[in-house]
Amino acid sequence: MKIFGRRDRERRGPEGLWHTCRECGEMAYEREFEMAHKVCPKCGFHERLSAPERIALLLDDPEAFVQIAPRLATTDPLKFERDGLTYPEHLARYQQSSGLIEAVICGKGRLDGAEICLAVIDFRFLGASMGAVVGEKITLTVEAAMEARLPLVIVNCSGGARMQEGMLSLMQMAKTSAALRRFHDAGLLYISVMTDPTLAGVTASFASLADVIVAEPGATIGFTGRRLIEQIVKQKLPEDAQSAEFMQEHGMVDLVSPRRALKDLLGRLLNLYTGAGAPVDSPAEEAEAASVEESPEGPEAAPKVDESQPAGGQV
Amino acid sequence: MKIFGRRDRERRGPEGLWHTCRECGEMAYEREFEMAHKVCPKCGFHERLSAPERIALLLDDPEAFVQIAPRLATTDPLKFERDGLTYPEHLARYQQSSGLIEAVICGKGRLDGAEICLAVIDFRFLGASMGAVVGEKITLTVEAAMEARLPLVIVNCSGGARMQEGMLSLMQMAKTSAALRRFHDAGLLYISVMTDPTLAGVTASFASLADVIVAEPGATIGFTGRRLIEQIVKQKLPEDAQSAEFMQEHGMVDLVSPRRALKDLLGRLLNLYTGAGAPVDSPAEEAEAASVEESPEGPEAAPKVDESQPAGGQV
Amino acid sequence: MATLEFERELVKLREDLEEIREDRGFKGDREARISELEFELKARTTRVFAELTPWDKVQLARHPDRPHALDFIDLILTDFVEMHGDRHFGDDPAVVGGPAKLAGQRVMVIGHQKGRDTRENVRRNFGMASPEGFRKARRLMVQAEKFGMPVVTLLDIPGASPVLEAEERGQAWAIADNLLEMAGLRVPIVVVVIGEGGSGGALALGIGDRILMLEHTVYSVASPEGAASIVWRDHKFAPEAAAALKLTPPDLIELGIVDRIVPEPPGGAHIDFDAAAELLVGALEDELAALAGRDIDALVAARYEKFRSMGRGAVAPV
Amino acid sequence: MATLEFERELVKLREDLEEIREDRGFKGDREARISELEFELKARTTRVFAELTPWDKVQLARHPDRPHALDFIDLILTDFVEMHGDRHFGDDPAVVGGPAKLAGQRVMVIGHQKGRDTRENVRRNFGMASPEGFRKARRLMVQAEKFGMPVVTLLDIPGASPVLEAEERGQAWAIADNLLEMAGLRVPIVVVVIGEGGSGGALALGIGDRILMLEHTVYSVASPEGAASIVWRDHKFAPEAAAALKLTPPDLIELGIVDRIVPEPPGGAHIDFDAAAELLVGALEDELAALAGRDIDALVAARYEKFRSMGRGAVAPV
Ligand SMILES: [Zn+2]
Ligand SMILES: [Zn+2]
Repeated sequence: MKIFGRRDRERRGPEGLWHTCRECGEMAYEREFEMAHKVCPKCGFHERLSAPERIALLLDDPEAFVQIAPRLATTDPLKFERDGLTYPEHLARYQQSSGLIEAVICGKGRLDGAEICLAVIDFRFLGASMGAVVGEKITLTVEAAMEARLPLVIVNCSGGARMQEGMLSLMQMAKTSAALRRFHDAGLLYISVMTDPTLAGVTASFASLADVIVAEPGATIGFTGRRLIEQIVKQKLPEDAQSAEFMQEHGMVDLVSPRRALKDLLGRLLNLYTGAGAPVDSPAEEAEAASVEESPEGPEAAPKVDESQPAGGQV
Repeated sequence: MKIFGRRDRERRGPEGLWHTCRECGEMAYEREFEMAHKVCPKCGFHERLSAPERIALLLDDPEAFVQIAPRLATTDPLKFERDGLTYPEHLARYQQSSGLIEAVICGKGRLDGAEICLAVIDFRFLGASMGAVVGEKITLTVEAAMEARLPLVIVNCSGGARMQEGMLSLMQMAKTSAALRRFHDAGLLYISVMTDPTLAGVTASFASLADVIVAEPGATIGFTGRRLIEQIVKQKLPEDAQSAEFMQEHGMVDLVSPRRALKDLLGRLLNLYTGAGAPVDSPAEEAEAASVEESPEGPEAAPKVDESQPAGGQV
Repeated sequence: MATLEFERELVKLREDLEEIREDRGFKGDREARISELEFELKARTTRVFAELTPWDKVQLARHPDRPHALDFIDLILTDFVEMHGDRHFGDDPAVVGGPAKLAGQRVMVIGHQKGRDTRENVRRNFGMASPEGFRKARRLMVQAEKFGMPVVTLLDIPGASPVLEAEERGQAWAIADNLLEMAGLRVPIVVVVIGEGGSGGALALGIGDRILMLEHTVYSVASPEGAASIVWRDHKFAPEAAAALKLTPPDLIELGIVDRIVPEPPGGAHIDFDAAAELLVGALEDELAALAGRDIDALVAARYEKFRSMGRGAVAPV
Repeated sequence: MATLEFERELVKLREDLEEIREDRGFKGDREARISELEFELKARTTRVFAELTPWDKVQLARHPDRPHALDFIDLILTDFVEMHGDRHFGDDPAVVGGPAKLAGQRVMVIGHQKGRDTRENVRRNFGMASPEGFRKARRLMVQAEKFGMPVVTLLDIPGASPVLEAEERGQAWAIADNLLEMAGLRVPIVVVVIGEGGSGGALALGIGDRILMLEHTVYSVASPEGAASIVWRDHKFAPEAAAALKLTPPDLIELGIVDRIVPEPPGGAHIDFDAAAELLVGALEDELAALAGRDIDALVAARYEKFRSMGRGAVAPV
C-alpha cells in the first residue's frame, strides 16, 4: 500500500491559497502553513496531522518506510448496524475519505539515523477509535520492535474505543498492554507522542505505558472526555483542563514539544536512552563539541547525519 | 540483659491507685488501665507503652524472647557536648530512668505460634531518637530475619534523628533501608506497627518500608513535626492532622487497630501472608470451619495455640 | 428492596408464597397451595428471564439489591483483612481488597465496591473508582505476587470516576499500569464480573487467567447510554446500544472473551445471597484448583496468548 | 550579588583589582600593582577561609550566588533533556533531572533545584522538595537502571518541604522509597553535595557508590537552627549546633561518610562558575570511569557494605 498518494500531495495546496486557523480564525498562506507542518504562524495552534504527514515529518527517508500489516482491515464481528447502516458500509466511507484502510499506519524506518519501529494513528479515520485492527497492528509493531530489539515510537491520538466492535475493542487495551509488558521487560525504549486528542482507552493503555511521554502543545489528553465530565459535574471545565501543558504540570507528561522541534527531540532522546542514531547538535552543544570528541566512543556513537537529507522534510 | 525488671512489675500499680488520662483528664483505676494495656477506659486514648510492655502484649511467651545484641551501646563519635553536659552523661540519665541501654529492644519470639523477629522502640529513651545503636540493632534484626527467613515485625516510634550523633544518625536511614531492600528482594514479610509518635527519619526509612502498615489509634505519624509545620505556615494545623486515622485516609497506612485487637490482627496477617502460625478463629469464622477443614493443608496451616498460654498476657 | 419492572409479577408471587407459608390458619390444603405457588413462581421466573432484552439485563446487572463485592467477600471468604491506601495520595472506598482465605487457601481478593444506601454510595462514589483505587489494587496485586497468593478480582463498576480530579491524578495512567501489571503477574488470577463490568475501569481489574461472569451480569466497552450518545448521538438509544454491544455472558463466551458463566439462584443473586455465594465459591474453588498446579511461566505465557488472540477473528487482510 | 560578612574585604579587593585592570590610564606601574593586589587577594582569601567557623561554612554553603543544579548541568553536561512529573500527582520544580551526556557518556542526572531570584524561589519552593519531586527522581533512577545509565545526583536542599500537604502525600514514604531504590539500583551512582545537604530530603538523592562534597558545602542531619531548637531548645544556638554537628567535608571524611572533597576556585564556586564546573567535571569523569569497569553485582554489594558499615565505630557492647 502506498502511504503518500495523490491526495497527500494535493493537500499541500497551491501557492496563493489561504488557510483559516481553527483556533484564532486568522488567515495565513496555505503554503506557509504547510511548510510549518500545519502550525498556525499567527497563534502557534497545532492543527492535526494525517499519518502520512506525520511520517513525512519524522522519518529521515519517509519513502523507505517499510509498513507492517498494511492491508489489515476489520471484519464485522458484532454485525453492528445503526439506522440501517452496517459497520462495513460505515467503514467504507472513512476509507474513501481518508485513503486509509484503518486508523493506524505502522512500520520500520529511520529517525535521525536511528532505526525504529513507528506507529502513527490518524484522527481522520473514525476519530482514531481503537478497534481490533488498531490493537492488532499496534501489538504487531510492539512485537516487531521487540524481535529486532529496536526502539518504539508511537504517535498517539484517539477519541476512544470503537463502539462498533464492542468488547473486542476494550480487549485491545489488554492486548497492547500485555505486549508492552514483554517489551519493557526486555529492556527496550518506548517513546509515546501524544497528539490531539489522546483520550479514553488508548490513553489508558499503550499511549501512557511509555518510558518517555512527549506531547504536542495544546493537545487534549485524558481519560474521560470534556463533554462527559461537564455533564456529570454540571459545570464548565477550565479552558486549559486536560491540555498537554496541564497534564505536564500534573506530572503525567515528560515534555511538551512544539512540532518544529519534535524530530530533533526524538532523535536526541533515542540517542540518550539507547545510544542509537545521531543527535543533531544544537548551537549550545557545539561549544561542547571538543569534550564530546575526547570521549573514546563519542564519534562512533554520534555519526553525522547526511546533510543532503533534509531533516523533517515534507514529501 | 533482663527485659522485665522490678520496675516493670512495679508499674502495674497496686490495687486502689488511680490513673489520670493524659487526653481526657478522667481518672480510672490504675489496675484497670494496666489491664487494658494502658488504654483509657473512658476515652479510648492509647497511652504509650514501654518496649517491655509491648513485648509482653505481643508475644506468646515474652520470657522466651531471645534478644539480639542486647548490650549494644553508643560511643560518642562526635564528642558532643551541650552546656557542659557530655553525650555519655546525657545517655546515662536516660539509661537510669528507663532501665534500657538504648531505645530499641530486638529479638526472636513467637506471636500466635508464628516465629518472628521483633524490634520494639521505646519512646522513654531520649524520645526514641535514632542513633547508630538503633540503626545497627534494627539492621541486625532485619538481617537475622532474612537469615532465618522469618517474618519481621517492628513496633515503631521515634521523635526523629539523634542530633548528638550528627550525620551518623542520618546514615542509619540509609543503612536500615538498604537492609530492607535485601529483605524484600528475598520475598519476606515485614509488618510495621506505627505507634505514637512515628516521625522524621524513622518514618522516612524503615518504619514505612513495610508490606503492611498497622497504626495505633490517635498515633501521630509523619515526617515533619507539628510544631515546625505550624511555625512555617504560621497557622494551627487541624487537630487530627498527622493522626493515624488521617494517614490512613490519605493512603499511607493499611489499618488502624485498637491495641486490644493488635496481637490477633498481627497473628492473622502473619498467617495470611506467609502461612505461618495459627490464627485464633473469630466467631464468624467458626461457622466456616468445615470448609477450612476440607482443605488438604487446612489443619497443618492452622494448628491451635496451646490454650493454657494466655494470649497477650501481661508479665 | 428495589423492584424492576419485569420483576413485579415475581415479587408478587414471592410475597403470596411467603404469606401463606407463615399463615398457619390457612383454610384448605395449605401444602398443596404452597406447591402450586412454588411451581408457578419457578415457571414464571423461567419465562420472564427467558424473555429479557439486553437492556433488561443491563438493569438486572445494576440491580441495587445485588450482592456487592464486600457481600461476596463476607460470604465466600474467611479471615479477610481489608487493606487501605495507595501509599501516594489516598484511600479509595470504591475499591476494596486484602488477603483472605478461600476454602483454607490464601488468596488476595480485590473488588470494585458500590454502596448499598445513599450515604454509602456517596462515600464510595457510586462505585466509580478513582486513580487511588486502581493503585491500591495494583499494590495488593504486587503483594500477592510477592507472597505467592492467587488473585481473585470482583468486577462491579459503572465506569472509572469521570471528574477532573481523577484526570489530574492520572486516571488513564492508573488503569494502564494495572493492565501492564496483571499481564505479567506471576500468580494465578481469576476475574469474576459480579455486576456491572463497565469499560476501562472494569478492565483495570480484569486481566486474568480465567474470566468468569455471574449469570445476570454484563460487561461492556462503554455504558449503553454512553455508546448511544456516541453512535446514535442520543443517550435515549441506550436499549438499542445494549442490544448492539453484545454485552451479556453468552455473547461474550461466543466472542471468546469470557470463559465461564456462574449460575445464579432463580430470580437473580439479589433474591438469595447465600445461594449465589455458594454457586460462586464452588466455581472459584474449581478454577483455583485447576490453576494451582500450573507452572508459573506457562501460566503467564498462556495468559499472554489468551489476550493476544482477542479480536484475531475480527481482522483480516484486504 | 549577595555578600557575606566575612567576604566583604575580599569583595573590596576584587573590585579594586577589577578597577585597576580596566583603568588603562593608571599612573604608575600598573602591572606591578595588579600583581600586588592579586597576591594580596590570594593571601587574604586563604586566611579568611582558614578562619571560617562551622557556622560561616553553613552560610557559604547556602550562599545565594552559588551555582545550583541546573547551572552545573548546563556547564558540565551536554544534550540534557529535562524530564517532568511523577506520573501520580504533579511535577515538582524543586527537583530536576533527565538524561544527558558527560564527556560523551550517557548519564542520568538528578538534582535538587533552588531558585535564583524570589520569583523562581517561590516556584521552586526555595528548593524544599515535595513528595512528587522525590518520586520523579525515583522514576528517573529506575529508567537509568533499565537503560544502563550511571546516575549522578546533585544535592542542594535546606530540607524536604515541611507543610501539611507534603505530609498528606506521604513525604516520609517518598523519601524512604528512594533509599530502598538507590540501595539496590543496578547502575553506578555518584552523589555530589553542591550546596546545602539538608537532612532526609538530601539523603533521598544521597545513596551512592561514591559520595562527593564540593569544598564549601555542608551535609547535616538537621539544619543547625533545627538541631539548636531540639538540643538547646532555642534556634539562636545555631552556631553552637553547627560546630557540634560535624557537618563540613573534612569532618564527614573523618566519619567515613564522604569519600572525596572536590575543590572549588578561590573564594568559592560562586566567584567563578566555570572554574567550579571544570573542577567538578574532572572529578566526575574520574569517578564514573573508575565505576564503569566494575561488575554490577560486586558494585551493589560494595554499596551495601559501604552504608552497612556507617556508624559501626559508634557502637560497642557494654
Ligand atoms: Zn491560529
Ligand atoms: Zn481518657
